[in-house]
Amino acid sequence: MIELDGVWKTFPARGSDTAVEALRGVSLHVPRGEIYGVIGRSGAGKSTLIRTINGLERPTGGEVRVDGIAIDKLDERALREERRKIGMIFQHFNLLSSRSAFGNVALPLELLGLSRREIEKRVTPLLELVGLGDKRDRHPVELSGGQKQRVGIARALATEPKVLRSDEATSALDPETTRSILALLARVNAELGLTIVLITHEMTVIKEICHRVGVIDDGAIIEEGPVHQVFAHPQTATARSFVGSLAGRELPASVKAQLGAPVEASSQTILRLTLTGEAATQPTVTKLARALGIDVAILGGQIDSIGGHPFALLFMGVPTASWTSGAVSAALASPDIQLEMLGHVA
Amino acid sequence: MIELDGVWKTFPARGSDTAVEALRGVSLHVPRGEIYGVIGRSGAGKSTLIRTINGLERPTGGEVRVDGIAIDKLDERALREERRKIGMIFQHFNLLSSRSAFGNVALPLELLGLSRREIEKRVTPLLELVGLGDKRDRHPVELSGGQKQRVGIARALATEPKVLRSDEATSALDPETTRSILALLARVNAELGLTIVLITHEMTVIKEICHRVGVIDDGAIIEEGPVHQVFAHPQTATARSFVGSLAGRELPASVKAQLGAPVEASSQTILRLTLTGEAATQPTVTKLARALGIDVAILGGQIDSIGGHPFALLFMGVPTASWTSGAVSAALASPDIQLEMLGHVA
Amino acid sequence: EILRIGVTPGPHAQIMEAVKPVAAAKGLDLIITEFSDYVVPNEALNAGELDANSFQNQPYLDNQVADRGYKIESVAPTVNFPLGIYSKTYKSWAEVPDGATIAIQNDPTNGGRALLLLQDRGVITLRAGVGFKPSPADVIGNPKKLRFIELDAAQTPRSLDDVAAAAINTNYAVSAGLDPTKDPILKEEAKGPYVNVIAIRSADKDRPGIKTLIEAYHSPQVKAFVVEKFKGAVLPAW
Amino acid sequence: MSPELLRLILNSTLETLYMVGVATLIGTLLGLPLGIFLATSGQGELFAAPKLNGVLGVVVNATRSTPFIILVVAIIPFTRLIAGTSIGTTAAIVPLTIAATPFIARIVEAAIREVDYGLVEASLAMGATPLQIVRKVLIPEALPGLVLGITLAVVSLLSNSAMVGAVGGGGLGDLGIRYGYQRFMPEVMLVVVIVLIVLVQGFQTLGEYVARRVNRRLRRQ
Amino acid sequence: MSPELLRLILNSTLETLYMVGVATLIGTLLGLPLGIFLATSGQGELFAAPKLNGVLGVVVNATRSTPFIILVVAIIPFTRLIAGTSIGTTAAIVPLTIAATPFIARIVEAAIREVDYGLVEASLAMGATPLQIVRKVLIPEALPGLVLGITLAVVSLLSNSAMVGAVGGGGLGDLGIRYGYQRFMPEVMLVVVIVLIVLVQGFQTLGEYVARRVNRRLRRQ
Ligand SMILES: Nc1ncnc2c1ncn2[C@@H]1O[C@H](COP(=O)(O)OP(=O)(O)OP(=O)(O)O)[C@@H](O)[C@H]1O
Ligand SMILES: Nc1ncnc2c1ncn2[C@@H]1O[C@H](COP(=O)(O)OP(=O)(O)OP(=O)(O)O)[C@@H](O)[C@H]1O
Ligand SMILES: [Mg+2]
Ligand SMILES: [Mg+2]
Repeated sequence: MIELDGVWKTFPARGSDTAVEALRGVSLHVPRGEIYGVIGRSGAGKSTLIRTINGLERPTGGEVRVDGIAIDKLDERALREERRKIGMIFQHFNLLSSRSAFGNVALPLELLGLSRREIEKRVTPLLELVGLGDKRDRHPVELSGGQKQRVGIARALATEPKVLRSDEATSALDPETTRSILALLARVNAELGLTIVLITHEMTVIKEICHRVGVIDDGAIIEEGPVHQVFAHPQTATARSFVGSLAGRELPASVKAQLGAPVEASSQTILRLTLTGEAATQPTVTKLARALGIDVAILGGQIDSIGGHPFALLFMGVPTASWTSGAVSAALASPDIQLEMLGHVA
Repeated sequence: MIELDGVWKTFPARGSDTAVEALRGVSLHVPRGEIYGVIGRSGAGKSTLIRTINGLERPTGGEVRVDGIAIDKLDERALREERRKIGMIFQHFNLLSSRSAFGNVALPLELLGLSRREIEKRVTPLLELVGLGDKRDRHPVELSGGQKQRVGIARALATEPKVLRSDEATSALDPETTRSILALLARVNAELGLTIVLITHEMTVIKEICHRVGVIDDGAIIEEGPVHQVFAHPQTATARSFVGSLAGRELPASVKAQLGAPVEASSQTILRLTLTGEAATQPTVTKLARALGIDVAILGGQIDSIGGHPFALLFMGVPTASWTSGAVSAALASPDIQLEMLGHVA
Repeated sequence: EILRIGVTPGPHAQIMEAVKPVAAAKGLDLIITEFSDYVVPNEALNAGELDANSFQNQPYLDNQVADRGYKIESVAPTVNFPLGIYSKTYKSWAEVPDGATIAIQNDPTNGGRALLLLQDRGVITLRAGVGFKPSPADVIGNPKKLRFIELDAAQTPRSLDDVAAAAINTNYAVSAGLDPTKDPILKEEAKGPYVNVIAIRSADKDRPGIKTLIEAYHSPQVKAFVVEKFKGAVLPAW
Repeated sequence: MSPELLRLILNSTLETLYMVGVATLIGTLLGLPLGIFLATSGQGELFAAPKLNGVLGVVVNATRSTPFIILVVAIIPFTRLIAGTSIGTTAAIVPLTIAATPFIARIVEAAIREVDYGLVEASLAMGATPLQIVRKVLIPEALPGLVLGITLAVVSLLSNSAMVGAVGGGGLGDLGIRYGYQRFMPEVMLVVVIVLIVLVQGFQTLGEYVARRVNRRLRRQ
Repeated sequence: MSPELLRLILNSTLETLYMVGVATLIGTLLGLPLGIFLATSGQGELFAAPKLNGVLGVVVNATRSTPFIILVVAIIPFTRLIAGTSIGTTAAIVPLTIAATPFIARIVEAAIREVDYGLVEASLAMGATPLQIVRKVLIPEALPGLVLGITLAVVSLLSNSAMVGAVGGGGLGDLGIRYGYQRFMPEVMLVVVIVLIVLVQGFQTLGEYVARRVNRRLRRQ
């Protein structure tokens, strides 16, 4: 559905600052009906990337195709037709201050020439859906940050586009509202086959609704794959840092500080255990404890289901003897289990 | 340091929409040197609350005192003096489009009448600190969302205020940048005794740096307490929902769907275990498994340290027999352990 | 000696420019300022910002002095612009139908002159005692039911296509390509009361420079210039 | 003051309102699209037509730079074509309008340029046609500025309309000049100036009120 | 065209530039603070002084509504006080400036009102004094609008300066009227108009260029 091939974008130098290569040959293929997440550091080029998709940001190199059509080869009229099929939720909302919440959501429908009644029929339930039923006549200046963002979301969905681009659409929303918005997007995706490219900083968003995720760094996609795979085995530092942002994804600082104690009879060995597939849902740890007759302290971790795939990450402490003897490694030998020794604590 | 007593704020009705009581008698006391987090749903009144602190939003009722001084009793000049001690990071950045990143951070210093050289000396390291050393001459329109936000952060810190108000200061930042910004805030808090009131939607932010947290709902503070306490035992639905947003805080959907199976010999009983204090770092689960000779499947959970307090939340499945016999409850009897039976799966 | 002279654009300015070299030969320098307004030159003269002006006729000067209490007076006659009524549509005044529109000047002196001319010819009657600057509001008898429209003096010749007849000062008539000797369907007497004058502050009456100015103005060179330049549209009144 | 004079003043007021009203109306009808086009047809902009933009810019500048009385004379044939005559109140509307149009266009241009480009971009992203963007985004968003700008233009017209005396346009300003000033009737001048001030004050207050009403960018507490 | 006429035109051009230059300069120096005050002194605004705001509004309106020639005569004593004389090019600057000031003030007011109130609020939160807000926030942020507005004013002044002929002010417009209009010399009229158009075009181009240069809100690609 969306194909970017070797897209470059350079912003010229200014003052004492050098030119910015916001995109350096980005290639990206998002099939129809996929929800593709884009993560990356602030300033990595995410917004620039998503803006190139409808030709509003003219790439300085490379090609952008949507539904097989090269966007930059279209004439004005055809380009407009294409754009009407591509919704966008903007990072900075871009709401008309002159229109109420209702009026803002109605705008794209007016552009399509729908009648008042049809517009009313579409906008009202959408406002309800994003929880703004009681704000329909309020103007943006009277709305809170999250309320503005939801108006932007409703607006992007109003025309039932085929492709939705979302630039941090839930950054100003609380977790509950975020969840309901994501559920809404997932439903539209499932029911109407909407293709979604979404930028986010929140790994929970990726976890909850994306099929694939791309990691962009300094203008290039440095990692890409199914969500559960990137979560389980992040390859790059950036991906690791994002994944690590999830609660329980890192060894508690208090334990970390004690690592490096000498190996003694009384010391504990700290292990990181990554469990995927069956292993994640099996009583792996207690089996180990019972098999070896040892106590296993779980020091940190996260057991979760990511993109429908069970996944567990555990930091555990085992008696050093059971580790040095190789018993632990032997008991946990399985393709679904990854084991890493982090150090010892007294 | 900051005291709000019964603060009300009502916005008048408009069109078909009724009047909005954004704040309904909010009382809040933040002692000097505390980092106080405010969470709440979109539109709950968080921004309105934080805006009343320097008298820019005039409350329709109640009193606001900062450092013992009633803000609304001050004359212009004294109010200005007070405001200079209260920094603010705005939800919508509010950067001057006419000034570069450097110029924006320099602004509050110019207002204080500092010399060019002093300004240069303060702004340059601040820009480095927020990772914008290479963007000093760029204007806001040339910056990404997160870069703008960081300019706003640097600007708020430039004058070394005594109180910092932050309205979703990291919403547009990736986890890594967020962490470095939070570390910066924590350092300023520790070194200079900066009092911080921060609004956020990200529980990881609360977890990482706040001392206390207040939950605001529909214009009222409905829950308040030390972070670890609210995390461990959220009292209200809103707090639970926020806390639940953390990865691993909820029973995986796949398991949830199977709950409600009949009690059979082969079935498993699903339990939620909340461990605080010592219990959280002890090998509680394996001890249980070994003591009862059962396998315990860990289905979900999060083991973490919150505000320096160890904390674990686990969803586990035990053989139904061991539950109905009361053996599990007995083995886990401890003031640090809370046990809740969620249901059975086949 | 230097004299500062105020004039209005057009013939007054052009003649004064011709006076300038003559005066210079007599050791008098003239600084000429053009005003496109009829009030300011007197105001400036009275205030001492000018030493003389040459743009108005005697009745207008008298009226200004009466109205505004200026201490100024006339010292010499200059030229006369006989005023005529012209038409593109009609060959004689008799042909002008009832209810016709007549354009007259919108400054009080010239407009007044046009009305007085019409009164002289028995076309209209003006309110008794209006003096020299009646306005259309002062017309009390108007058997032909003429409609008067007031335009800028330089605009009346340009309106000939839009009106039955227009009152035009001779200088504008010549500029607009009309022949003031043949074309008018009504014409003022050559020696009317509307002779223009040089005005000065009463206190300066005996200033030698003023005498020199008058001498220069009344010199044969200037007369020749006027006759040749304006071809009868402007008549020397000395 | 005589009842005659009073009638004269009333009459002149009506003439002024008539001239300024019609000139504002037509001037806005012409100046609004012209100004919008000037604001949006530069290099790389919405209606990108830099050449036509340049030409129209020169035409607007030419009209604005010509002194009013010269403009009046220059367009006499055109005035006659439109109004049937080149003199009188109705005819005066033609040059007044022609002088007002480029002025309004420039004011409109400035107001339209203030609209946040992010909104234009968002509309383009929705597949809006340029005309739709003008109607649904640029004009509504610039409305407070447009209203203030047109108020500015009305007031300017009001005082400039004094110059139409040259072609027999009449109106308050001309009355003030001819009777009050040239015929030295200070009481007429005073009344005229007072009426003018009241009119201007009225327009200005109305304009500011409307501008405030249509301004949705202000927080109202 | 005779060399004399050429000299006359050159001279008049210089006079015009002199008058318009000085009037713009002083008009801006006075109109800028006046306009800023008008924009910020309403009920509940930055300098909140609604009464003074009302009074100044009326003064501005009064000045704007008075026909130029009446204004010129009304302030003759003041002109004399300032310029030492009430006639000539230098003296003409006084009424020109007085007519330009309220116009510039209104334009400045409109431009300042366009500044996002969030920025004012942020500055207040930093403890900025109202004057600091004006200097460091309102003026820089409104700069593109201010530059375009002052360009508008310069061009208006340029064509209005034709009216200073009443006090012997001279200049291009007056030259056009005196020779072209009153002496029926169309070629002078033409040359004058061409020179005026060139001047206006120059100012306009310069103004637009500067406005674009100081506009930091546009994405530059
Ligand atoms: N100027 C205003 N006029 C009318 N209502 C307003 C105004 N400002 C805020 N509100 C309303 O007050 C309520 C609280 O707004 P506030 O901005 O404090 O919410 P918030 O908690 O910051 O939400 P968010 O997380 O979405 O930013 C909202 O319902 C909002 O619509
Ligand atoms: N108009 C512009 N002129 C110059 N540089 C620009 C411009 N727009 C973006 N950039 C630069 O390009 C880079 C990528 O910007 P982009 O907005 O795509 O980042 P992002 O990944 O969306 O970041 P964020 O998460 O902070 O929104 C940044 O370094 C930014 O400063
Ligand atoms: Mg971005
Ligand atoms: Mg908010």
